[in-house]
Amino acid sequence: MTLGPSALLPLPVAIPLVFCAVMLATAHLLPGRLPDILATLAALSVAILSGMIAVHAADGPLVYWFGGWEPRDGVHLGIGFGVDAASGWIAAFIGVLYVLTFIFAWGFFDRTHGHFHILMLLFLAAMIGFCFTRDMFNLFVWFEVMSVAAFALTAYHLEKSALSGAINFTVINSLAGFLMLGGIGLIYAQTGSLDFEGIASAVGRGGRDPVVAGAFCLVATALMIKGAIVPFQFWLADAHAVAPSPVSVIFSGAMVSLGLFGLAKVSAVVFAGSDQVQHALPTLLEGLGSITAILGGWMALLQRHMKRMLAFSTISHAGIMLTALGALSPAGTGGMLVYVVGHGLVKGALFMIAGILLATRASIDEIALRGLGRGIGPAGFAMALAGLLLCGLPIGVLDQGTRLVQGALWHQERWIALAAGAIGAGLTGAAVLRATGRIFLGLGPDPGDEGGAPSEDEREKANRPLWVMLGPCCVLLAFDVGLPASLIANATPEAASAFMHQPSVSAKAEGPAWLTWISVALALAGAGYGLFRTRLPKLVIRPLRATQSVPTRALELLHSGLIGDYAAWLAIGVALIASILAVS
Amino acid sequence: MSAILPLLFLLTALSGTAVVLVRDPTRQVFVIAVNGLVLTILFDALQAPDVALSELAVGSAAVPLLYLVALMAVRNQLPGKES
Amino acid sequence: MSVVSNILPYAVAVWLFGAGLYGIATSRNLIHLVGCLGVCQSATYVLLLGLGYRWGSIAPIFYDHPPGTPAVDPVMQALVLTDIVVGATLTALLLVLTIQVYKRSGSLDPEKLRPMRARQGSDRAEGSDRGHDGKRTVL
Amino acid sequence: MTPRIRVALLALAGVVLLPGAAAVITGLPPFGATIAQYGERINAITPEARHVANMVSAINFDLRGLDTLGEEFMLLAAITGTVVLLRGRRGEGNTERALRRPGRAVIPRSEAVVLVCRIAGPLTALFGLYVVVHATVTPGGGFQGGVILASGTLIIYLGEGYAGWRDAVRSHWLDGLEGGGALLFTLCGLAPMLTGAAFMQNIMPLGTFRDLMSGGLMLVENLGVALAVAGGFTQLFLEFMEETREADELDEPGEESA
Repeated sequence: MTLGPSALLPLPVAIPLVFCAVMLATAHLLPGRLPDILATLAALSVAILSGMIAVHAADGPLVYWFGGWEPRDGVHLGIGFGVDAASGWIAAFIGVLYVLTFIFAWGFFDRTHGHFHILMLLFLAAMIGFCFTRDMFNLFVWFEVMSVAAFALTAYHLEKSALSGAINFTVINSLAGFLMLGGIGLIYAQTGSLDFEGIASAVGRGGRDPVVAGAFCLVATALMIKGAIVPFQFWLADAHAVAPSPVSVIFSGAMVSLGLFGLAKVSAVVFAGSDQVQHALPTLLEGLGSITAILGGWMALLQRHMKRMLAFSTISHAGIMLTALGALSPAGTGGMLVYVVGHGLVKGALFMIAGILLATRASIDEIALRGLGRGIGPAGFAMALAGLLLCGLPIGVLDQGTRLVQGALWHQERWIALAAGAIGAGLTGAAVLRATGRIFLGLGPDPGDEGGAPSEDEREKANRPLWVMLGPCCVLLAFDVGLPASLIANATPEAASAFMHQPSVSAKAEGPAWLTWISVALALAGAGYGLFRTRLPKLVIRPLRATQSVPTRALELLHSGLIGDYAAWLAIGVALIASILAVS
Repeated sequence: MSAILPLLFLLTALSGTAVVLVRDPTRQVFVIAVNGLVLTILFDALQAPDVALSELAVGSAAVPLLYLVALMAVRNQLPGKES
Repeated sequence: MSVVSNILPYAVAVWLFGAGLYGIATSRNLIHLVGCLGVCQSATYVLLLGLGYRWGSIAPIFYDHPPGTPAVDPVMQALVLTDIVVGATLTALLLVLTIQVYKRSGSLDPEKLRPMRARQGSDRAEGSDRGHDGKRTVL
Repeated sequence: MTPRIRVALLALAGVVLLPGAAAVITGLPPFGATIAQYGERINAITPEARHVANMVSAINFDLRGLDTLGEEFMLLAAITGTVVLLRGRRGEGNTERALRRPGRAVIPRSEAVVLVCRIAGPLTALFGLYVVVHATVTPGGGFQGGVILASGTLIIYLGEGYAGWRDAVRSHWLDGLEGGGALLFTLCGLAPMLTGAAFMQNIMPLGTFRDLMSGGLMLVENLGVALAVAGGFTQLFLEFMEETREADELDEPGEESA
């Protein structure tokens, strides 16, 4: 019955699951490197299949009904997968990221009977399911599988900080799951369907309905918690900083942006017919996104723990993606989708470099590492390049995404979002470049004793050859720089329209070229200030310090690491979203 | 019938609140088990026997058991002894 | 009576979620906190099953009654079944983390656990990750 | 942030959310008035289409079988995670035999307890099996039955003591059960695709309505879930119990050879 390219749709989810089950059933029999090989193969097949699906989906979205339960008389009976080109390419990107992560993690997890690989493959399958599904509750199921695998992976090191980070992550994301399920229950009771299209048509008929708005509030909150948007961002830095490096690559590269990907899909498809939601979205997304972009960038600049710094930079970039969604146009959403891929490539590479430092230099502290990176020059070069790409150096996929986003925002005259995005990108770039300069060139003031000795505790499997770790990192950066721009430029507008279920519009605008240069300049200035501050005249420094200290103190107080605080902020966030929905 | 359901809902609210308010984990375990039982009865009254059976097996047996074992593990442990 | 019973289940669900959240915000013991999270979750059970109920209907099992008898919503029940599995998995994982945290730090008080913050003795390099020290040297 | 500020923030959020919650609640259909069209439709067509009496099982294993597949692997993720997180400390080597609890006398179990447990154990197992096989006709199914079966193994612990329990329950077998069950379920999805049908399409003979053997492919899927859940939950119990053991052992490192 369902032959042709649609028949491929279940495979990228089912194949990793089969590998998982087989690996678990034979866990104690598997010899040394076999789990590494199997996991890489599984991820590779997912990447290839998703790519094939994406190519086929370019002609029109593919739909697949599980169990052969096709809709009858307008009632959606079973679960469907609906894949447009954009969802397919995102899935393929995730597959590639996993392949490279598995290579990066080759030999990382020796004595675990493949348990690490089982969890990672489950994580992968859940992400693909999340991308492909067109059923609200199925979305929730994959959301939860993703979360559960992530919780276990975070605490893998069993250090104190890893454990408490994992607890914060688990509690907040569990609450997200409950909120989402509540929202799904409401929307199901009101519309009588769980299918995206079914809900959308019922919502479109319904007019202004507080239940629909309430359901959207709950579901959007859950997805924003995953996407680490202020004021739900607290868990991210705690979790990403302590997870094993290969896991952090996936967290920052794919999981966070998938939350926003889900939000894009839900708000563009499911709630497209609700005027109340659509009116609230620009304010909501632009406001929260701008705050997130700047706060994340500022916090990144304050960190000396490199993975924590990268985690905050992920928060900042998630904010930029959210502002792009706020444009509510195919141009903005298309830019956001390209941005997701570009950001995932660059941020994945950066976390791999952090992992290399952990493995070869046994520390992740920027100050302690000062000058210690001289022996691994290629890593330093990669890190500098990644830092420049992160703040907007005008080459590569990330830059293309940035331009599309800026074009969409420029067109709609959203100056606040534009400024926040430029500043956020600049600040995170400054943080990365400063760390590069300090670690690999030995710049900046000598910390003396304060640097402290590297601690054995943080060491991550030192006995792996450097090229195994550096290779995937360079491949990621090569992907970002080398993917032909024309390919993306041609495919994006149509893919974005199909993604949003809107008629395709050809006109696409790019932002002014000088905007990205501002970010680059800001990043270089910030990095320079961080490294050569002591050489500046006192007259310049004192006022600068004074402007820093108060907001810095306040931000540090907010990021307390206490789960109770996070729960309170979560409630405030829900209230905020609800009030914006109420007044629009 | 129509009087029983509201009463059961109120009882659920009550037992749920009790789980939050009993702050000593050793006693909270029993409240959690009772809460599981109350939910089981409520689900059965809501014509959901499948769910009630799961809640009985998971909510009032397996999960409280895990709490008990966790408490035992924590109590047996001399704090901070293991590095 | 009827107005009350019309909205009571939903109000109970809201109450349970609020109570659980209050418990999480004020908890001083991680095991207690996990219990509170369970209360938040039971709010979703109550909400979903409440939404799927219809007066005078039978359970959606046509063994003693012939098919066609009005029955309550089986979809909601299937959703809650999945939800219960979610609850069990989360509880198990959180309790494991709690046990390990206790072994590491000797405390179950979330107020004393600050990931990546306070000085952790031999655990971490000299100089904390916390801002004040960090700010002086980094920025 | 002090707890007082925190509660104040929560209260503030609550006050803001209250009108919204009230609007949502009053916007919903009154409790017990009606059910959604989707559920109504399933109640109407499934008994005839799939020859099963239990609608919830039909949804779990057939109409929305993919959700259950995800749910099963969620369980698998949680249990794998538990094993990794608990064993990470103990080391893999210690998992094969029961850790002893030195320094605490083993209280001899009375004959009566042993006898009761030897009777109750098989009875629980029987009940679990009953719940498993009746998935398509009466309340119950692989998940519920699996949990009951796993709890049944704990009765061995009560009756035969910890060492006896560990002798009866091997971690590798549980891995095999869990992974095998999950694999069976996934293959139930993939196998129909070989015949050109859809993933998890019910292509087996459906049996007679209200019969134990009704439901076709659902029966196999149910079995897979039962295996995975029974193995998984037993593994969970085992790892947790082991945790209480190790604690004692570490109290007296002198006897670590145990």
